Amino acid sequence: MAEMNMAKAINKALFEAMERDERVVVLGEDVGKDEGVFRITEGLHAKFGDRRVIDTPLAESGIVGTAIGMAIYGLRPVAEIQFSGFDYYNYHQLESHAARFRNRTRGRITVPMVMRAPYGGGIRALEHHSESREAIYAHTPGLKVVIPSSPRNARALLHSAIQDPDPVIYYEPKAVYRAFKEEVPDQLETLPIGQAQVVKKGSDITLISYGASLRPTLEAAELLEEEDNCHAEVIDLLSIVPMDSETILESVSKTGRAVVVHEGPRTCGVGSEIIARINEDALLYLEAPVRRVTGYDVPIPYFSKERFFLPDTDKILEAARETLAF
Amino acid sequence: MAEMNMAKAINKALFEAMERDERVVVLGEDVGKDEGVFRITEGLHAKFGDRRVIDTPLAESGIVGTAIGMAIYGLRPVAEIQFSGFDYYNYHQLESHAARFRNRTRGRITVPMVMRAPYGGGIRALEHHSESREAIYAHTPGLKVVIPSSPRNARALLHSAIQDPDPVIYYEPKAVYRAFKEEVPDQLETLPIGQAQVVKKGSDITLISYGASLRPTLEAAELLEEEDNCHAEVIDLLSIVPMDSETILESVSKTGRAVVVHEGPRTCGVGSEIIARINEDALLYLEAPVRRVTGYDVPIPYFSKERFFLPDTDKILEAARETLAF
Amino acid sequence: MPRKPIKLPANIEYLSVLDENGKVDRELEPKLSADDLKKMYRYMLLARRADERMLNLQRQGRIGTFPQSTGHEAISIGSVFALQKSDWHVPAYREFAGMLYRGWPLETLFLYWGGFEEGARPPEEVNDLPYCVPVASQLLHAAGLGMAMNIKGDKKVVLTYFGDGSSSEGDFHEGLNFASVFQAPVIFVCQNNQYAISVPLSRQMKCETVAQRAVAYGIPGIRVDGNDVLAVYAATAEAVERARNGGGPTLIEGLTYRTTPHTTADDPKRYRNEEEAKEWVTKDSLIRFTQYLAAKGVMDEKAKQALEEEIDHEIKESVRRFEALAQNEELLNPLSMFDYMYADTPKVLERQRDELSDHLRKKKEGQTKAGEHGGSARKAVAAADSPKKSK
Amino acid sequence: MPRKPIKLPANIEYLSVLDENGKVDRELEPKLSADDLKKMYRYMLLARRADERMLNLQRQGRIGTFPQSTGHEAISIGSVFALQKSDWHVPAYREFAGMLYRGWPLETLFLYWGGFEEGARPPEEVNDLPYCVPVASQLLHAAGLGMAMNIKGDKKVVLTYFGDGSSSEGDFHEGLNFASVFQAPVIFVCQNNQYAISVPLSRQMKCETVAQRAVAYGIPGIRVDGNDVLAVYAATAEAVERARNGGGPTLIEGLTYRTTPHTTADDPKRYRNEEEAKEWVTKDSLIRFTQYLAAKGVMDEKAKQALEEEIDHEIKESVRRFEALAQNEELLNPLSMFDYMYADTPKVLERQRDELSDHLRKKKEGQTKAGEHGGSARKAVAAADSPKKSK
Ligand SMILES: Cc1ncc(C[n+]2csc(CCOP(=O)(O)OP(=O)(O)O)c2C)c(N)n1
Ligand SMILES: Cc1ncc(C[n+]2csc(CCOP(=O)(O)OP(=O)(O)O)c2C)c(N)n1
Ligand SMILES: [Mg+2]
Ligand SMILES: [Mg+2]
Repeated sequence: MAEMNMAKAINKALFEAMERDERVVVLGEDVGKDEGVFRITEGLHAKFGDRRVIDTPLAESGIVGTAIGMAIYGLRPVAEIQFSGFDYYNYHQLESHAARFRNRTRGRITVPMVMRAPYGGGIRALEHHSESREAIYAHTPGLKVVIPSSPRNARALLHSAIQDPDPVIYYEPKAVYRAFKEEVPDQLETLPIGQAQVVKKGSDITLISYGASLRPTLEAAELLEEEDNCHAEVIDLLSIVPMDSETILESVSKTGRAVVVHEGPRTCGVGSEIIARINEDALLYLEAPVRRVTGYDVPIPYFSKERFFLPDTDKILEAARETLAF
Repeated sequence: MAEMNMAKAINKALFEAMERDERVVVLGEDVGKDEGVFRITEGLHAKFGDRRVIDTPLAESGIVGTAIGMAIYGLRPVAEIQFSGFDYYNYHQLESHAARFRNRTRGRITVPMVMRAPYGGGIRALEHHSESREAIYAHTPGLKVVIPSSPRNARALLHSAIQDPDPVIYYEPKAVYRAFKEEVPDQLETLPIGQAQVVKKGSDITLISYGASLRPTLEAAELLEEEDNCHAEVIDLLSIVPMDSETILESVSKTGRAVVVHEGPRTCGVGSEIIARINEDALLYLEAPVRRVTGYDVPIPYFSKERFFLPDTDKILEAARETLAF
Repeated sequence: MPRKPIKLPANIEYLSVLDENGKVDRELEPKLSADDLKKMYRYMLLARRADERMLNLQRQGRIGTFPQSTGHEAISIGSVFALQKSDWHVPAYREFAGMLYRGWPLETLFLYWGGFEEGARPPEEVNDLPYCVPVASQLLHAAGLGMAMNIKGDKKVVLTYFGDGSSSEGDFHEGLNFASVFQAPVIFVCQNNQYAISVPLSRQMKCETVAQRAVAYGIPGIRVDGNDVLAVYAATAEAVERARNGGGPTLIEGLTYRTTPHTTADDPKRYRNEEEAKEWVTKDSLIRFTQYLAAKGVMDEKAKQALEEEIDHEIKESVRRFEALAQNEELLNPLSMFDYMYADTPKVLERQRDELSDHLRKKKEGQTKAGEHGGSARKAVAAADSPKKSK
Repeated sequence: MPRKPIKLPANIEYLSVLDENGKVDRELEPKLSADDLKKMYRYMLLARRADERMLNLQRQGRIGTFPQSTGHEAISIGSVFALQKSDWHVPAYREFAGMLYRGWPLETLFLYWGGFEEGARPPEEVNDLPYCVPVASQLLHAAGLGMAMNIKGDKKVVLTYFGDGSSSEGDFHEGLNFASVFQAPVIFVCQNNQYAISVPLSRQMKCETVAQRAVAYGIPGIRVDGNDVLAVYAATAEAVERARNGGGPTLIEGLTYRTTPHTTADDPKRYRNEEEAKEWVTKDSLIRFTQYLAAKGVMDEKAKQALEEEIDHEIKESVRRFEALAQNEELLNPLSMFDYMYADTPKVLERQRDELSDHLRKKKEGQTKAGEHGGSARKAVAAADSPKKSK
């Protein structure tokens, strides 16, 4: 058992996975000697060498496309895209191939690979370095999409992603990388992909979030408790695809009210999907419209103003209070 | 006034736009001498020549990226991507540039361009030739997304798209290209982007659709009328972004029931967004959950089975009846 | 010498072994046994005849739009013949001949063009990827396979294909660059048929040859006569040998001509003079290879006739099997669209499966009345089912 | 000759005019007036000093992470100097010097790295695109600008830039291919500083030079000493002349070295021996250019000193202006994020704008209590605001 931040926990998972399974290889820009621009691959190159920790040329389609080939050959590639804002360069490889091989070959060829990328705002990064477009992957049949929110679940989810027989998009909330530490057990943990967690029990309102937005959501829940004597239930989605509708519906059927929180743009975002599913199966339980506290339908502003774009505790609190007062 | 199909109507719009405005240029794979694999650019090369009707090398990022440069220089490029299933190759150019230049340069540099692509299933096409992923563009701030459903509105919408000062994705439902004819007036028409049309008035249920799905939706509405004496209101969205929430909300507030219909995959699709907006502003009017008749969360099957993937009259009718009976 | 030419490392060459008249260059002639030569010929002919048959099937509406492979057999067979079974083969969509040689049953490939996913399922033990439609994207899979071979220390090679037009895609560049940087054992074979649908070579690239693009990757590049199966074989065998011994990738350009339309939906008269095509028909690989085999005493007219008959029979049987498969309940089951998405089907898909299954049941039971109606819109949509033109 | 070498059309050359000791090759020396030479020097020095100043600003937290341009001035200025004002300039992100020369006020560029969109707004009358972060993507915009010039019949040219690493991207290939096929008047300049963050050239490409990639596009390619502003100018002037007269694109590779970290967030000690960097510092373009100007009698020590002072003053004033702008209410207005999305703001955005505006008002009025609280999660999130490392 050791305390560590998320960056370290992800690094730990990579290290463990590579030690346990020699089919696991890591590739990407600057993942080798440099150990990653966020140092997520720290120590890997020194330990596992050039063959398994591969600095690639600067080409995202190349990274993902060759990872697909490696996965088909029997390796378990973990491809890093340096920032999620550049994974559009390789989207066609994921959509047209990674996501389809199993289906089109009726199970004969599969692509067990992970694409990791830091996503989201909040660290005063450059233009194109703070995007959140997980909804694009969620809208792409054949992919799984997971997003951790804490060191412990980051490590467990990454193990699950690497062990998964299908392609998994693993988005890392970079604002959380070094935001706080948590105990991470020594023994190996996994987390079932497709299962959300109720991280705070409550009966008055359901707050649904994931990734970097989970912390302010939890904080809003605490404040509701302290100041309004309102008991919010908080769900950490963890897995965007498959989405754990059951946990959401169970909670909303109980509370009758919900707020969904994420950084990505609102239109056709993950929040829309959550609302659509609540509408489908829990409409009659709803006492108020489900509110969306999300990124707006604009590119995330340059860093001097990015904080106004991001969901924060105050916005969530306001939305929750309005939902409660509806 | 002449009767024509949608393919011809789009061709007419291109011809007219090029005649009226010499800044308009057309580029893409096989758009020149070959006049397009669907013959949408028929006659353009003969009339306007190599300079303005440009057969490009086979490279989608190249097509869209150079179109961006042309637009910045003052032209009005209309870029054709041969099938929407290949526009993922150029998504990064749209996301990172076309959609952002105005914002990041505070209005100084703009990208008045159109990306046209045939989309959707229903014509027994090859693998990767029948995709519907308009939701990806809808989720991309800075783009407009329009989809016609008939010859007349196809021509009018394309004029609007070409005249628009911002980048517009113009998706062409290829199943409709030669499906039916319609009178198209001689004088030039435009259609305000961002405005839906109520194509059938009704008071019992709202059916919302666009593109190729509109015809079966209308047909389902007719059958509801004939067989169930039920008066469905049918909305043709036409513009996915900006979406005409007002027309939707007005109708749903009246009918209290709705079904949304589109070909794209369900999760995080356009239907989710429509439902989220209804939830936000018309929840209290809802008498039943809004149903989604959409593509499933799988790649559209190869053509022997694609018809089972697509929304059709029966599916819409069933969903409407269940919604009415809820 | 402050202004001096930079010496380019790689030598770009042109190779031809068997000329248009079936005359062979003895010095360059590869050493192939009579059996091998016959086998080469067999698969070239099988592909040719099956391609012709497919055209009929397509005209009859029994399969969909497809790209003919006639004229591309020498490049496909000449190269694939240099592979061992344990090597990998990553085709684009004109490697019909090579896929047959690698062990794909004819009926499987018919299924692909007939609109069944089962047609993209490689037979067990065949190290091939299926046809790839998004052009050039497969070159990266080939590079990845090759990199994986290096990682695992396997002495195998990968052979992959792309068209002249496809070499304009970014993925072409990234594929060749990755393979060269990592010295992956990958042979990149260009089926340069001088057209990308309607776009001629001169409009596709400013450089004279695809082969010279090897200079951009510091790897050997060679252009061969693409209707000369011996030249293709010789060049590939050399490249395979080099790759297998750690020498990295090679770019091979086979120069041929697409004498057919691009696909069955295409009409080349719109964009080119068909005289050009006719001229190239005389350079056909099968004609000169037959002459060579005859001159070498490997195959006489009678043997050729017997082979034609054998192949004719084989194709007939395959078509029969294909048609049975195309009626097969399992293959026709719409619900199978949900069954191969993930190792475990998630609940959301199970639910969508149930939704479709319910719908089909209702339809069968006649609960949905619309089936018996034929509104105008319905007819119009149905009419769209016969496309005028598409890829 | 059935196996014969293919003659490659283009000659790839290497050019150097002013050597490391400031010695000039008289034959190759470009004809530049004393005023022009002084101007070149001025902008190189301005960029160098401003870059140093920015490093301070960054250390003080007044601007964010940024890529230094020190060591890249000769390539930037040598090339941009061959342009006319009506030509176009499409930088990547190390063309600080060239942008200043083209007319971008220093404070505007400070604003960019300071986190304000206003920093990406080209001044009126300046035909530049702003910095481009997604590497190589801008090469296509340059190609498109050039194609548009041809379409309109304008005799202008485009100058665009990319790094050695960026030449691995598919967009590099597509950009050069489009420009060459359409004979667009575009000069592609590679700032080859031998590293892409931590990845050295040898791991980026198997070929020796970026210049030789010109062979893949049938266009002229030349490698120049990238610390030799005269060589860069000579090569670019020639390419610009050719492009302006319909001769199409050129690929110019300037060979330099990134003596600094990749960005202020990078630590090169992790991946390279810094001795290498020190050696390259002695080859600095400013040192040898000063020697040349002195020898030529264009600028003596006193004039140089005066220029240093003038520049020092100019930078101070710009920093002052930048800091005023960074406090400017309009620039700080969060609601402006909605104002430049489309020519007309759609209702959905107006509504989101109102939502944020309401929220800000409530916060100001203290209606939301959370502001006064500091839960543990809140602090943790805040702590993340000081990143350890990022691009
Ligand atoms: C990425 C992508 N863009 C467009 C297409 C449509 N398309 C199919 S084949 C083709 C031309 C290919 O030309 P070439 O590479 O020369 O191969 P050939 O068909 O001549 O064998 C095009 C444009 C596609 N399949 N994939
Ligand atoms: C498409 C894309 N991928 C990744 C990055 C992250 N990144 C920024 S600079 C850089 C290295 C660029 O190297 P090079 O092209 O040699 O330019 P240099 O920084 O050395 O001038 C990388 C990987 C990016 N900006 N864009
Ligand atoms: Mg071709
Ligand atoms: Mg570099």
